[in-house]
Amino acid sequence: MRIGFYPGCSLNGTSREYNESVKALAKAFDLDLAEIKDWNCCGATAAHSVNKDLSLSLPARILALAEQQGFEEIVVPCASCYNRLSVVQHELTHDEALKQCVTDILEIPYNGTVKILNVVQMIEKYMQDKIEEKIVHPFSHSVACYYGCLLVRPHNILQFDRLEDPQSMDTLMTKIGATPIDWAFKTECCGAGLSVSRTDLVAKLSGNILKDAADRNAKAVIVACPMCHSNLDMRRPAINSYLTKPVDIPVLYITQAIGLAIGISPKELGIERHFVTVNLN
Amino acid sequence: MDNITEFEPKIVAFVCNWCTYAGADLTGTSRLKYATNFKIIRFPCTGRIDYMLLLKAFAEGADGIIVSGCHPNDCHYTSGNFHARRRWVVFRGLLDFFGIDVRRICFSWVSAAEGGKWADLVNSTVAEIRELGAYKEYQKVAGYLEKEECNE
Amino acid sequence: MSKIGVFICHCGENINGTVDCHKVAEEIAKVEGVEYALDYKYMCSDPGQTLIKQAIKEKGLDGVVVGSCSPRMHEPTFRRACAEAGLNPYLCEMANLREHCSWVHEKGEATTQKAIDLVKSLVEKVKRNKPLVNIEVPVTKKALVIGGGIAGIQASLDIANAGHKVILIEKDPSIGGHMSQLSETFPTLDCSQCILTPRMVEVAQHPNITLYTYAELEGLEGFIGNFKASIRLKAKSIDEKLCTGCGLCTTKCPNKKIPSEFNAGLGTRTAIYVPFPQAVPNKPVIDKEHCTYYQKGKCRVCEKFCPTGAITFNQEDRIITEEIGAVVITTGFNVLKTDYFPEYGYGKYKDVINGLQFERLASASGPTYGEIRRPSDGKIPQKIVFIACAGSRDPAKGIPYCSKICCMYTAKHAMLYQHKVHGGESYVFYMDIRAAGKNYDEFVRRAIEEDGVNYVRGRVARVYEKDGKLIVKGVDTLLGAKPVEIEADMVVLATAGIANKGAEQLAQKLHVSYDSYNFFAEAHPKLKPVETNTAGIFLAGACQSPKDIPETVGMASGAAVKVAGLFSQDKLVREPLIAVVNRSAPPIFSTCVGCFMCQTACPYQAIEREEIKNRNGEIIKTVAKINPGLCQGCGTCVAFCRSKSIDIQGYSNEQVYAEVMALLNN
Amino acid sequence: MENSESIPVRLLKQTGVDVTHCYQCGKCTAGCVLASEMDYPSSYVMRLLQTDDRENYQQVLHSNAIWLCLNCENCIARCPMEIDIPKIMDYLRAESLKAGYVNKKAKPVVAFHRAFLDSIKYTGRLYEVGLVAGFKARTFRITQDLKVAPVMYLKGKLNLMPEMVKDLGKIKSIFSKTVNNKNRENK
Repeated sequence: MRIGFYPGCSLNGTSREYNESVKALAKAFDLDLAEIKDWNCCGATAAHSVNKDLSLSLPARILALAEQQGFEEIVVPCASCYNRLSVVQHELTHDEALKQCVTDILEIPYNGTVKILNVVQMIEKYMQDKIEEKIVHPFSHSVACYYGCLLVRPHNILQFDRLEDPQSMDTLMTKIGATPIDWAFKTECCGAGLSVSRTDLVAKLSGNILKDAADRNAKAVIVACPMCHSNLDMRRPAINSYLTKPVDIPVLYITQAIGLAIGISPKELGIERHFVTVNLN
Repeated sequence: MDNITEFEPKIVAFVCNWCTYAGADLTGTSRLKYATNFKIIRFPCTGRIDYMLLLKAFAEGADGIIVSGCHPNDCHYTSGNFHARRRWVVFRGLLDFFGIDVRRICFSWVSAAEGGKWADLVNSTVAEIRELGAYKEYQKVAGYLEKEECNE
Repeated sequence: MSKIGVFICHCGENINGTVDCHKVAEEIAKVEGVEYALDYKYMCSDPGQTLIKQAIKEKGLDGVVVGSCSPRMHEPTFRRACAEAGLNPYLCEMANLREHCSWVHEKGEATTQKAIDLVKSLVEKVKRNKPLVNIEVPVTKKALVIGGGIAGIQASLDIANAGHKVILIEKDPSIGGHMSQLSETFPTLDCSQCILTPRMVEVAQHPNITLYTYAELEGLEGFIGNFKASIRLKAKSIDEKLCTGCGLCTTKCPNKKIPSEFNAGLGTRTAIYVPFPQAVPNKPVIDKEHCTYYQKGKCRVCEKFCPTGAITFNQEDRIITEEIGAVVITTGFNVLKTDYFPEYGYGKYKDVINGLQFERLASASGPTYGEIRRPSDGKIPQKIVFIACAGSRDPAKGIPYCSKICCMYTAKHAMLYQHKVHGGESYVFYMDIRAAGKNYDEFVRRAIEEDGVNYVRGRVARVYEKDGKLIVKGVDTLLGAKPVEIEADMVVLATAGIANKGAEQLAQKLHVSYDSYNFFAEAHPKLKPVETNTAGIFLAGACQSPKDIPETVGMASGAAVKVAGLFSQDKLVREPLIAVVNRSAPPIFSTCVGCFMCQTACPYQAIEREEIKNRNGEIIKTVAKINPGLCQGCGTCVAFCRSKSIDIQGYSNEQVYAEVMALLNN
Repeated sequence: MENSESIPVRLLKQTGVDVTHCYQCGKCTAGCVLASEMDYPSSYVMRLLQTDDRENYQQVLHSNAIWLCLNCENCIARCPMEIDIPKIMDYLRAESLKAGYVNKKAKPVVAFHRAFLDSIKYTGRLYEVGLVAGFKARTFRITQDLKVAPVMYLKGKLNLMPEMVKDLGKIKSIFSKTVNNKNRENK
């Protein structure tokens, strides 16, 4: 079936390997992902840090476009975009006045009928029961599943997994032969939007996360969010200068981990785009 | 009746024995003053107050009515006041149909400790009813009641 | 043609000061049906009452109206006076000329006129009053106490010592309840079991108390003084007459790995077991869910070893019924388990325990014989963190109320820890310290000042395990919200007190109301704390809301006194101001059409269905019938009745309509 | 702030969040990853807002904390009173900008947000090179990330040319109706 695909900005830039791996996975499970035409940025943290209406309008336009282009369901791999879109959809459904004023701004009809899936939900819905049979190289490593903030919170809106110590990614990892570790930083923030403006803080927060994962000898950190990835991966030099004892633990997207397990080539999954080289096994 | 002297409305209060009646007693013991054209009838509970009584009162020439009992959850009989409140909500709707101005009936909660509140309530009601003037249409209601009675 | 006597009281100057009492009397004398009217300085005084009595006798009055103070003040006085003069007391009414007239108005014509109107309207009412006789209901002088915790024990003993029979039922195999699980008690630190077990024994031996353990209430019907309770005696699978309580079976039972309820899951027990050494009765029961024989059909080891052959596998549950006059509910409370707290690890960390579990660790009869040891590895924790308000005052978790006892027992726990683990470090994260009670605050101060417990004002956001330590992330809000991180060996959650499981169902069986947290509701928050809104059913202890031992015991004794008071009469006498469904000659029998709207309105389940049969026993119609024992006379049913078939004595439609009309037509 | 209504009431009307619900348990601060970096941690901010004191309110608008808040929502996830602190933070940031109270330490953060939004405004999508350039221009941090950028380019993570949304007019109009709209109060 044809499902809408909203890559979001980072998946076309800094995190294109995420984009590639999602598409590769979709292909392998013959899932037809069609990019939403003429999509715009969701505004991310910047928008709602500065202006409420803007932070509502930008995501609303994306959802409106999706409706226009006849999608019932859209996949949003970027946790931040997923969060923004879901929150906006929720707010507009629960506030008619707000909905009206936003549609006025958009000048295109918005009903808020599109179902929004994050990557984990996509895998759970369309792939998980087929994963086992496809496995060629079991991903037999101990992994730390890092959910970050935006995938699970706010819980009352997203209703995804449980709030503390979520399990969905761990379950998927066990399916591909990995052993997820029980650790403490599953949902602690990595520093997100401060990546550029306050690299020092990001180094600290991401550092604590990686340290705990390493201390519990995880061989890889599994993520489902480009921001988490770029902070944990790209910011590694800064992180290691913050940490007394540097860590070289690679950070993979859940789509990459599964991709590798079912035999998609590292190239196709954009593994080599990582800053921290991935040499597992 | 000459129009120099102010119109003195007749007002009846239907109150429950446990909260408002006692509250009105407290008004007395604290010597707070209110208008004389105002009389209290005692009931075990506001739940007992059949709204036909209110219509009867209007029929008998009352210009205004107060119904008051225990605050929600304080009812001596646990839920009588809730029944009264629900009945009131239904009854309001009918008042228009009877040609009675809703403002002529004041529905309130006054506890045994609220002597002051009772005095204020009475005075404000008296003032309000003075504004509204005498209730003339009661013959209609009386007529309606007669019919009601023979239906029974 | 009625003969009403009207008596206007001056109340000194209280009434006469603003009302012309003499004029009132004069005016009233003119009213049709008024035989006699006079005014007098003090009607309530002996001479005053004598005036009334004489008038009744000499003039042969058939109704009396006293115009004086509020009926809430002297109605009983004047009604008694009438009765003494041979007039039915319910033919006497009072007009409130003081609180509702003389005191609230200035002196003048209008005030006097109002007084006249008030008296008139009551004259009209009295003309329609009917002589009424007080209601008498018999009393079965035997009480049912539900729940054998300290509340139930205290209530049972007090009632029994007052010379009345008591049936005490307890759902568990032994009485004792939560108190038997406690180590020491605040604020005195005396050993809980030492003060409780003698009481337990007393209960077992008291000639007036029948104790049924492993028993639950099936149902209750009837009304105050006349209840019928059916009680389920769960099969214990042993013959208590033969069993000597030697305990051999419990040592031989192969199934030893069952988590012990008494030790709050920290210890284990066997399938045939006595909950704890001092249990009353000290005889085992077989827990069918865990017994290998009941589950798999073979084993019978206990039977093999029992020297008296007391094991009886074929035993069935029995249902008995008891006639009782009053009920005391003492079913107690429960505490949240640690798995209720996601942020503290969903209960997956062995060393994060709740307060009750800490009690067991600190108790000499506990799994560690009173030594504070970590459940995970048995090590003695060098650093321990207590988290107050775990669940309490937390609307997000659905528990907005304060559990009341946590502040005190947490202080006690920290103190006990400091006493038992020398050089140990203890932290208490709290929001407020609520230590209202005799020697309570002193107790908390002692924990802080003498035992060096570190109190930190702030809540803990999360607890996680790292390298065998529990990392506690808290905050000190008194230092400008400074984050605090503690590497603890053990964490104790003062988890919220909640209603006991099954409380809701029990309340419905008993027809008593309960709040949104399933705690039983008292009849009045201030003046009727141990009564329920169902006459004859009383409350005590934590089943009404979490409370400590002294409060519980006090409440239990209070409830016991209520029961004893009830049992002190052979018959219950109540004012007859209750509802009645009219009855008339065949073929109508009653104007009641049997819609039973009244039943939905009645807060007391006082309205029953009565089938009217003809000679051949065929049902002609079903009509409502008021149970005079249950009806409290609120009259809600009267207003509800569509066919005006219910009326309430003392406030009948006829009476109040007359009152209204008289009041308005002057 | 000309109207007489109290600060808590205004916050309630503007954001739907009632700061008076906060009973200062501090659980939000205890769980906040950046609390130790903030001049006023979240629970402290809540207290300052509760006081309905203009000075305290301005202190908050001046604070660094509101710009450090990552909106990771740890706080609301655990708040016993379910107070939406992130929402309040969003509002405070907007107010701080409007009033020109932005804390000096927070300038880079604001600069980043601005650069970010500009990038969207002119291309409809985030153009990272443009973003970083814009950010550096605003903060004069010319040398920052000099090491990272080339590697990113090599790893094919940087587009030298921005992607464009075709219907740019629409994006521009959205901006003109929101951020650049002076007469619209944030609701």
